[in-house]
This record gives sequence, structure tokens and C-alpha cells, in this order.
Amino acid sequence: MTGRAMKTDKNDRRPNLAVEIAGIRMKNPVMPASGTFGYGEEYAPYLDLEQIGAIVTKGLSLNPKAGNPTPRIAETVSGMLNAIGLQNVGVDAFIQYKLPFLREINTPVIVNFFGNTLEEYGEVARRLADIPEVAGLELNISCPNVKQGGIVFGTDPKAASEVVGLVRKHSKKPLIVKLTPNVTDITVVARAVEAAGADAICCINTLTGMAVDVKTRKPRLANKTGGLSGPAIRPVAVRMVHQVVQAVKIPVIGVGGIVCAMDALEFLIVGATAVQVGTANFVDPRAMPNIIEGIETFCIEEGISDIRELIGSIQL
Amino acid sequence: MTGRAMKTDKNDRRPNLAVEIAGIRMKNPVMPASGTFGYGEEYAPYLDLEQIGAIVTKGLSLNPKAGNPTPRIAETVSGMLNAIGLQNVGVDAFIQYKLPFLREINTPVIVNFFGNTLEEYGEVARRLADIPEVAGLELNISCPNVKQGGIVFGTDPKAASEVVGLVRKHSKKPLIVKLTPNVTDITVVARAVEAAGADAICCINTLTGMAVDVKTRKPRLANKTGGLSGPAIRPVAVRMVHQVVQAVKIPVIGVGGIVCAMDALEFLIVGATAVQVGTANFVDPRAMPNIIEGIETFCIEEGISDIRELIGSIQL
Amino acid sequence: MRNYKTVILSNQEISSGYYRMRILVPEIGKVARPGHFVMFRVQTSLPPLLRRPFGIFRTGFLPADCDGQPAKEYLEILYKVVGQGTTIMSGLHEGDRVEVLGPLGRGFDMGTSNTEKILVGGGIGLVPLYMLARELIKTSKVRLLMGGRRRDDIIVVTEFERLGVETYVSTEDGSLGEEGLVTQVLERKLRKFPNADVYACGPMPMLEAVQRICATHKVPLQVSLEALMACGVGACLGCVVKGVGHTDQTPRYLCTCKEGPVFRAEQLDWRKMAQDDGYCEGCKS
Amino acid sequence: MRNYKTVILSNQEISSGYYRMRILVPEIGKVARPGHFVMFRVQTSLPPLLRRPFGIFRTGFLPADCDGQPAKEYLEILYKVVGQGTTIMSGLHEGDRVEVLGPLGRGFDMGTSNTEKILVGGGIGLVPLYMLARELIKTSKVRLLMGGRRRDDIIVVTEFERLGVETYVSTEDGSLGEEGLVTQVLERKLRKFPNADVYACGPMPMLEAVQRICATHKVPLQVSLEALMACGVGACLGCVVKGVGHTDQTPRYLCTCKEGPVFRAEQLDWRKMAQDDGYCEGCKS
Ligand SMILES: Cc1cc2nc3c(=O)[nH]c(=O)nc-3n(C[C@H](O)[C@H](O)[C@H](O)COP(=O)(O)OP(=O)(O)OC[C@H]3O[C@@H](n4cnc5c(N)ncnc54)[C@H](O)[C@@H]3O)c2cc1C
Ligand SMILES: Cc1cc2nc3c(=O)[nH]c(=O)nc-3n(C[C@H](O)[C@H](O)[C@H](O)COP(=O)(O)OP(=O)(O)OC[C@H]3O[C@@H](n4cnc5c(N)ncnc54)[C@H](O)[C@@H]3O)c2cc1C
Ligand SMILES: Cc1cc2nc3c(=O)[nH]c(=O)nc-3n(C[C@H](O)[C@H](O)[C@H](O)COP(=O)(O)O)c2cc1C
Ligand SMILES: Cc1cc2nc3c(=O)[nH]c(=O)nc-3n(C[C@H](O)[C@H](O)[C@H](O)COP(=O)(O)O)c2cc1C
Ligand code: FES
Ligand code: FES
Repeated sequence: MTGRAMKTDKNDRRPNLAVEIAGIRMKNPVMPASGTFGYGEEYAPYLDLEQIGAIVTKGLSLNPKAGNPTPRIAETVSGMLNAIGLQNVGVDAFIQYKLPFLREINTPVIVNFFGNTLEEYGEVARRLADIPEVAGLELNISCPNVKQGGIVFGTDPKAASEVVGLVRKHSKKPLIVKLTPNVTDITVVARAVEAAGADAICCINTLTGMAVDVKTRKPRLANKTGGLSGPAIRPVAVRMVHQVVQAVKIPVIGVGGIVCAMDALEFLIVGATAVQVGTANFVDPRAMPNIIEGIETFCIEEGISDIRELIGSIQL
Repeated sequence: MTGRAMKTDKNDRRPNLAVEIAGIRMKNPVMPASGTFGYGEEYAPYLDLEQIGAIVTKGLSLNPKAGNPTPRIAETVSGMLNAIGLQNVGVDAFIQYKLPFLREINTPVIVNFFGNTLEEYGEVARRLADIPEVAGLELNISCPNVKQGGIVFGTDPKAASEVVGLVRKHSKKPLIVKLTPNVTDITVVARAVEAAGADAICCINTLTGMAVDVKTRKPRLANKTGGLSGPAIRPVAVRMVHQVVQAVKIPVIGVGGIVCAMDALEFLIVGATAVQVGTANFVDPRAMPNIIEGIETFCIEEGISDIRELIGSIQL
Repeated sequence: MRNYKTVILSNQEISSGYYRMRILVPEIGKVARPGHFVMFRVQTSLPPLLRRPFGIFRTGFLPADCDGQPAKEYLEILYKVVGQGTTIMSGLHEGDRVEVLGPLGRGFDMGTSNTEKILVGGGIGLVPLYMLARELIKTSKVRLLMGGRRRDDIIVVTEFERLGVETYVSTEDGSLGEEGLVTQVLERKLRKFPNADVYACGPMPMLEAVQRICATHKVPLQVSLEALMACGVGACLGCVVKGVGHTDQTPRYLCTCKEGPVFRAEQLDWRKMAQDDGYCEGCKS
Repeated sequence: MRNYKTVILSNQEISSGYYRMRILVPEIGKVARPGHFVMFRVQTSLPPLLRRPFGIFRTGFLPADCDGQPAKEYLEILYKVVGQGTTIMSGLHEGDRVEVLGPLGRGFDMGTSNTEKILVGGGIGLVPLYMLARELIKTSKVRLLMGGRRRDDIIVVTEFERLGVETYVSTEDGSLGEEGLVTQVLERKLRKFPNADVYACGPMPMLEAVQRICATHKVPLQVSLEALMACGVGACLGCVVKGVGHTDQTPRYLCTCKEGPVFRAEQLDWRKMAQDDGYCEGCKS
């Protein structure tokens, strides 16, 4: 702690936290994880949306989607299960009703989306292709909570590369592909989507889990299983980001269990170019601004003038 | 809470907690998870070894094994990472020095083992085949912390069925196969080992994870990655046990994150015939006796006279 | 709508298993309306991970004291100990640091002045009705029908009486007030006051019965619902209930946290809600 | 060796960041030996998940008091706040419930009577040396060489003096005692007392230096080590150090919890220990 004060004195300039992913320029490497930040406006009362690196929307499909029956969430030890089932307003309603709010904010908007079929993936990408306010696309091939769409594409490298290829054809937007951790070897899928034209990889989505109410003997989610998120899964996420960074050349966005700046730093150190914060937004709506501030403080203390010095600095 | 007292009055006989797995009779369905209970003697000062359902030893190999460099453990949020690397005394030293202590205890002994090669798996099984004190074998094809042996067999259904078939040839002992959760579809491996002659399945072993010391920028384990265990992983374990129970006909032992009776009950309700308690032994050496007592109390309160009424009683 | 990092002023057990907590929240009175709720976080410890939702029972002031301490504005919650989070809460003390996010949600509509107002509270469901009563009493005659399993579940009724509310208590075991369900009392009252506005909060089976009675009597009903919540601000979609006209093809899910927790009865699909998946286990009893 | 579910008798800050905690443990005096440790658990909360190891500073009695309270036997630990667990511990109070597993491990060998005894303590490493001194002083002349970064790191030295131990203090910044490393003092003393037995506990770099000095002077040395621990009883194999003769083919790992924490210097492979993987980050400084 004495070291702290000394180092701070030496480096009182603010470090440069800006990063770029597939041409999307961000003020800093911290953005929300899809599905935990609504369409941006929900958290606007609590933080300055222009302070974060990017805004990532709830996953969109071609048509509005009802989602799963309730109960949809369950708390677990240091984590939560969700089986929202990708309820969303649909891509057209998003463009019409949600995008105008985001247009006014000087922060890149990344639109997360999925399809029930291969064609639907392509069609959603096409509808977003010419919208200038959309800075990039995040292709979700990893949702464990819907039967078609999502995870079936994410666990099979061939299907994954097919869907990425198709989306690539329909859109020139920067394309981030979000991978599922529920696979034997995530590097295989990562390499497949890279080869198929992905500009960046985001990992991880949730781990499939289940919890039971021992009194009623029923699953605590109506959908039976759900996606596990929160601090509980962080070690798995860090490991997978580490593996993927070694396996591909495109940038990687790290996500899974980040609550504070130290957590985010783990991901950056293993090589993530940026991070997403999910469940922590629910625990503290100011989690992201706090994390950004914490990263800045860390850089100052450690004498790091540019965040890129930190990225991938793991000592193996 | 008033209901509690009333029900207790009606059922003051003690419920029958005995279960049988592949011919191994246990007083109750609670046993330690391999590697968290040494060779039994370490915890003898803290609990009556005759009170638990079975004793499961640290994983044995043909020759003594050094294990990994230190640091070997790291605490994470509601979990821990370990990369012990299967350090053990070797099967012969076990028989000579460790088994005599266990011989005196009236509780079935299950020996967990692994090999660096296919042949070694067979050879260890052979050396244990005629030892009467060994009630059953637990074949570890799922350790994430050693290069050969372990997980390579556990992630490939063909390799898994090969090693199970070989071990089956060398030993008539009840054979439990322990599976890794680090796979896309655990039911594929489960069915493969069932077909190859496994008498029971134990799942899950640890999830591969990683943690980084942000100050030194080094992995917190010398082995870089390690196995994540503890309450953090319970939802993943419950989900996988649920899946495996649906997929196979042989009994399943549930393990992963069990700390208290309620946790154990989740596994029994989804269909595990017995449970193993791992990391919780470190937190509380009396975890197992407490869990057994808690299960008994639950049965009394719920008017359950035999634990088998509870097993698989999930309401879907 | 803010996240207040603040401290507890007091935390007392008021009936067996029921607590009343005062939390320092400057200027809360200006923004909190009847029916609003907060997401409560025990600051220093991680478990429970998620915040817990609680209705605002009331807001108030501690007067400036002679030691020169300034006046303190607070919000008050009443809670029942049911699980992990509320157990930890019951052990908190004056001065302990907590965070409250709020006020959240859509509150009660005051209805037309001068009509009879009947409030129906079941157990801890009473909570949001107090601030409501305090408003309604300014222009209308207000009656509170309060039900619970047993004597211990009947809380803070005298506080309603002090406002001038006429109160009727019933318990299922007859240990306080009339023996039976609060809905029986409602039936009687509606026969007497057929133009009343009804406001209800309590366990789902009670709300369903209240809804049926109000539908039969054709009186307007507002209900305050509970649901499992992660975010409390409309971002996670964990807390939805089925709106009227909901089908899988035409989803009409409503967020309890944002479009509720107070709904007009006719917004909701009562038949579908009553199905097993319609609400969480926790909110059933 | 038991798991005591017990309560804290007191918990005080004795120097900036250093605390002293008394824990009620009946009959601990009968079983605790110098060098033993305990695994400490904050009872009611889950994080930290694992228990924390602490050396036993001493055992003692609170006399029966006039209110008729019986005599209370306790064990005392001294700890430095370094992370999550010790931060939580520093907030505990008298009466708070905790669990301690112990006494654990293999303690110090008392050596031959009447030879000079030199104890070398670095910072919090002083802890296990107090009970040792209390024993040794019965038959031998005991000297304590105590080192630390700065004044705040020098704790409880007067308590050693009260036992009749001759103490020498050095700090790296010269803020208390001699300026410099405690190992410089050791060099001097060993020249004066070439037949001394040495006992050391402190950070790894200090222990390595002490080991080199003792090897040069050919005096017997016992060290008490720290290691990351999950179980504390020899079951998890998380806490191993490399014994002399260790190779990958002939593993000679020793459990710090069971075969230690006190080792004779010649049991250990000091060269291999000094390699990066030889001990945990936490124990380096
Ligand atoms: C809008 C709203 C207002 C509420 N107002 C009050 C109030 O004024 N007083 C009061 O005592 N209770 C109120 N509740 C219920 C209260 O939120 C739960 O009793 C509390 O969350 C239980 O937490 P626990 O950790 O003790 O229980 P646990 O069962 O351990 O909680 C596990 C999870 O389930 C959730 N949960 C459990 N029961 C409920 C429930 N009935 N409703 C919603 N979530 C639940 C918890 O939030 C947590 O995420 C309200 C709920 C909502 C949605
Ligand atoms: C046999 C033995 C005796 C000890 N005696 C004392 C003592 O008397 N007084 C004292 O202040 N400290 C002692 N320590 C060190 C003490 O255990 C750690 O300072 C403490 O565990 C740190 O916990 P934390 O949660 O505050 O730190 P964190 O860094 O948050 O802990 C993270 C993990 O690392 C472990 N850890 C961190 N530092 C150490 C360390 N130096 N040694 C072992 N494990 C560590 C923790 O136990 C935990 O599992 C002893 C350690 C051992 C092995
Ligand atoms: C309630 C909820 C809804 C989610 N919805 C989506 C989604 O629509 N699309 C998606 O790609 N990921 C979704 N996720 C996954 C998160 O974006 C993130 O990958 C995951 O929660 C792990 O991060 P965390 O531990 O920080 O929450 C959702 C997660 C939660 C908790
Ligand atoms: C320190 C440690 C050592 C382990 N060693 C083994 C082992 O030798 N063989 C094995 O099959 N599993 C081993 N495991 C895995 C456990 O048996 C168990 O599957 C896992 O820890 C999950 O259970 P838990 O969450 O209850 O700990 C080990 C786990 C830990 C924590
Ligand atoms: S609680 Fe998150 S949307 Fe309502
Ligand atoms: S701490 Fe588990 S073996 Fe030493």
C-alpha cells in the first residue's frame, strides 16, 4: 500500500484505455453482455451510457419471440440460472422503437442476434446490414435455452462455420461470433468461425445448469435447465478465453463472471481485447463504470500508459 | 415450520437410507469424492468412518506419481481450482501400506484409479482384482490435470469404451466409471461406457478452469489450468447427472458442489443413487455426517420411509 | 430511480419472523409513490448474489435532534424472513451499510375521488397498501381487509387505524379477528359497497380469488404482484407475467418490475397465470 | 485434533494491520505444542470457501470471575490482514461464532537442553516462536532475532522479553532497532555461539538466507513453512514442498500440513524450493 502512493505520484497522467475490435473503436474495453442490459435505455438512469466502451443489445430474432414460461431465473451459489428463452421484440421493432434512443448516444451499438433456422440468421443480418447506427453484429450461436437456434450451431464446428459464412454474405458489418462453453474443445469451434469470416470472437455464453426445489421436487426453472452465469463460472471463462486467444488471430472479447476490475483484468491479461459484464449489472447497476475506473487506477498504479500493454501480458 | 413438528410425530421411525450400487451395499448414499479424502485415515480423527456409505480413495496409478509443481490450489468465488496432478503412492504401496488401515473398518472401500496408457489402466485393475478389501473400482477417465491418462479417454467415446472394456476384462469387481463434464454431450460418453461394461457412472469430475494473479500476471496454478470444484459448479453437475440418468440404465453417483443435505437431495431427486462429497470435506471435516443426518431428517419430515422413494422423484 | 449507498437506521422484529427496517434515503419522499418497490442489497457480502425486491412500506423523517444532528429522511420496508437473503437481513443493525435501488416500478392509480376504497392485504402483502391508504384517505373512505394464516401474520394494522382506515381482520385459524379467508369478508363488503375500487396485494391464490370476486361484482381492481427478479429495471426479462391475449404467437409478457408490480386486473391473463408456470414457487404461498 | 465450534473471546488490533484473536477452546493446552497450527473458519458465511491456516501463538486461561463465570481456556492467534479472509476476520467481535480445526501438524523438536537457542522471526513469522520460547526457556538460554520491513511489523517482542528471552530487533528501514536484515544479526550471533540450535519462521527469502547461514556454520536449523492449504490434514496434497532427493521419478513431496509445518532444514530440497514453483506467491513476501 505504500508502493501504491509512490507509483501514483510518478504516473499521474491518465492511461489510454481505448481499444478497437474489428474496426469498432471503443473508449475503453468494457461493455455489457447481451441480455443483461436490455436495449440500453433500462440502465440509462444509473450510468452514463457514453462512458462505456460499447452497448450490446438483448438478442434479436427475425420475429418477436415469446421466450420461455416462468419461473425463468433461479439464484445459485455465486451465480444464477436463466432460461429467458431469448424473448425479444424482433429485429424490425428494434429498429423502429429501440434504435432511436441509442442513436442519440455517442457509443457504438453492437446488436446481438440469432435465428431459429440458418435462413433466419441470414435474414436478420441482412435487415441490419444497412443501418448506420449499428456498429457491429454479435452472432449468438450459443444460447442453451432454446431448442432450435443457438446452441446447436455453436457445438458443431461445421454448422457454426456455415451460419457464419451465410451471415458474412449478408452483411459487411464487423462480425463478432459468440461461442458456447458447453463443448469439449472450444478452440475447434473458434478456428472454424474464424475461417468462415468472423472478425472477432466473444466467449463465453452461459454453462448449462439445473437446480431443483427439494420440497416440490420440481426444477426451479420451468424450462428445467438454464444458463449458469455470474462469478461462479469465471475460472471456466478465463480458461476458455485463454485457449481461444492462443488458437485464433482475430480479437477475443472475454465474458463470464466479471464483477470488479480485478476480474476484468484477468481476462485482459490472458489476451482478451475487451470484456463484457453480465450478471454483475443486476447486482450493481454501476458495475461497469466502477470496473472502468478500477482498470484505470490499476494502470496508473502499475505504470501502464496504454491498456494494450496489458492485453495478453500473461507470464506463462 | 409447524408442519415440521406434526409430520415428525407421525413418522418417528428412522427411514431406511441404504442403497446398493453394482452390488456394493452402503448404509447410506453418502461417500467422499476421490482425492478429497486421502486414503481414509486422514479424516479418521474427525468422523466415524463406519458412518458413511463408502470410502473412496485418492486416485492410484501403477507407479508412484509425483504430481504437479506448486502452487497446486487456488481459491475462487465459491469454488477452488486444483492441479494436484494425481500425486499418489502407486497401487502396490497402497495395497501394502494404506489398505491395512481400511481393512479394519466396516465400510466398503472403492478404489479410484487411472493409467498413463491404456495398458496401465488394465494393469492397475488387474493388481486390485483379487484384493478382497476392495469393494469396487472407480475408473477415472476425467482428470483434467495430467497430460496423458485421464481426460483424453474421457472426452472421446471410443477411447472411453476401449479403456472400460479392457479394465472389465481384467477385473470382475464392480466398476464405476467417472466422467468429465468438459464435453459437449455427456450422454454420448455415458452410453459408450455403459455399453462397454461399466456397472455404474460417477459424474462429474472438475470443470477445467484458470485464474490469474493480476499483480504478477502469472496463472495462480503452476500447471496454468486446474479443475474447478465446490458449490460454484453444482448447477452444472445436477444438470449432467439428470441427463446421464435419463440416458443409461446403470446407477449414477452424483458429485459436484455438495455442501449440505439440501444439495445432496437435489442429486438424489434427479436420480442419483448415491452422492459424493468433495471440496466440502476441506471446509468442514464433518460435512458427510452432517449431510447424512440432514437427509434422514428430511425423510422423516416428508414422511419418506425409504430413501429409494426419493431417488429419481423429480417432477418434470 | 437511483442506487443509494446508505445505512440502516433501525431494524426491529415486529412480530414473530416479521421485521421492519428503516433505511436512510435522502429526499425519498419526493419520488416514492404508493406501490413502488426497491431492490435491496446487503453491501459487503456476495451471497446472496442477487438483490431482493421489497415494497416501500412508507417514507418518513427523523426530526433533527438536540445534539445538532440534522433531520433524516428514511424509507421503511417490512419483511418476512423466508430464506437466505431475509435471514441475513434480519441480522443487520443500525449503521450497517446497504444499497437500495429505487424507487422502482409502476405504482397504484389513485382512482376517482370519493368512491369507497377497499384494500385487501394478505400477510406481508399488506406492505404497499399503507402508503396507498395514506393517499386515498385524503379524499375517500378507506377500508382495509387484512388476512393471514394466524395471529402472527397480522401486522401493523393499528397503523392503518391511526390513519383513519376502517380495518377488518381475519385469520385462517381464527387466532385473531374473524375465522376464515379474507375473500369472504371482501364478498360481504362488495355487496354493501357495489361501487368500490379494490386494491389487493398478497399471495397468488388470494389474488386469484379477489380477481374472481371483483370480476363478478364488476368493480375495478388493481393488484400488486410478486415475481422472481434479477435486475428490477426491465433488463433481464426474468420477472414477466402473461398479459391478456398472450399466446406463444402473440407474446404479451409484461415485466412485473417495470410495467408492474401494480397492474389493473384486466391487463393480466388470469387463466394463464394460474397455470403452473405462471408464477414462482416463492410467491405462491 | 478436533473441529471446535466455538466463539471469539476477543479480537484486537495490536499494530497497524496486525490483530490478536482469542478463541475459546476448552483443554487446548493439553494438546497444542509449539509449532502447531489451526485451520480457521468464519462460521456463518460461505466466502471465503476454504479455511485459513494460522499458527498457534499461545494458549492460556481466563480466570474464573466473581460473577461465577468458570475459568475459560483459550487459544490465541496473531494475524496480519492480507486478503479476503483476514479482512473478514478483522471485523469479527467477541461472541462471534467460529470454527477451528486443530491443533494440526508437526511442531518443533526441542533439541538438546542447555545449548544456546536462537529464534529468528520475520514479521508475522514470529507467531509460532512464542510457545517455543516458553518451552525452551525452561532449560536453555533463548535469543530472539526479530526482523521486519518497518516498525509496524515488529510485534509482541515485549512478550518474549517478559519470558526472559533476549531480543534483537532489526528493520529494513531502520524505523525500529538496527537497520538491515535479521540475517545479518544471525551471522554475528552464530560467530559468537557456534553451537546454537536455530529455529526460524518468516518469509521464504529470509528462510533461504537463514538456511544458507546455518549450513555454513553447520548448526541445526528447524524452519516453519507456509503453503497454500485446502484441507490442513494431509488429504488434498495441495500444500506439498519438495523434500531432499526429490525428482520427478523419485517424488519426495512432503505435506506442509502434516509432515510440517516445521521441518528440519536437511529434510528439504532448498535449491528446488527456491525455484519459482516451489512455494506460493502469498508466502514469498
Ligand atoms: C415487487 C415485490 C415486492 C415485494 N415486497 C415485499 C415486502 O414488502 N416484504 C416482504 O417480506 N417480501 C416482499 N417481497 C418478496 C421478497 O422479495 C422475498 O421474500 C425475498 O426476495 C426472499 O428472499 P430470500 O433470500 O429470503 O429467500 P430465498 O428463497 O432464499 O430467495 C431465493 C431467490 O428467490 C427470490 N424470491 C423468493 N421468494 C420470493 C418472492 N416471494 N417474491 C419474489 N422473489 C422471491 C429471491 O429474491 C431470491 O432471488 C416482494 C417481492 C416483489 C417482487
Ligand atoms: C502453517 C501456517 C501458519 C500460518 N500462520 C500464520 C499466522 O500465525 N499469522 C498470519 O497472519 N498468517 C499465518 N499464515 C498465513 C495465513 O494463512 C494467510 O495470511 C491467510 O490464509 C491469508 O488469507 P486471506 O484470505 O486474507 O488472503 P487471500 O490472499 O485472499 O487468500 C487466498 C488464498 O490463499 C491462501 N493464502 C494467502 N496467503 C497465504 C500464506 N501466506 N500462507 C498460506 N496460505 C495463504 C489463503 O489461505 C486462501 O486460500 C500461516 C500459514 C500457514 C500455512
Ligand atoms: C438474464 C440473461 C439473459 C441473457 N441473454 C442473452 C442473449 O440474449 N444473448 C446472448 O448472446 N447471451 C445472453 N446471455 C449471456 C450473457 O451475455 C453472458 O454471456 C453470460 O451471462 C456470462 O456472463 P456473466 O457471468 O457476466 O453474466 C444472457 C445472460 C443472462 C444472465
Ligand atoms: C484436491 C482435489 C483432488 C482431486 N483428486 C481426484 C482424483 O484423484 N481422482 C478423481 O477421480 N477425482 C479427483 N478430484 C475430483 C473430485 O473427486 C470431484 O469429482 C470434484 O471435486 C467435484 O466435487 P466437489 O465439488 O464436491 O469437490 C479431486 C478434487 C479435488 C478438489
Ligand atoms: S427483474 Fe429484470 S426484467 Fe424485471
Ligand atoms: S493442506 Fe491438504 S494436504 Fe496439506
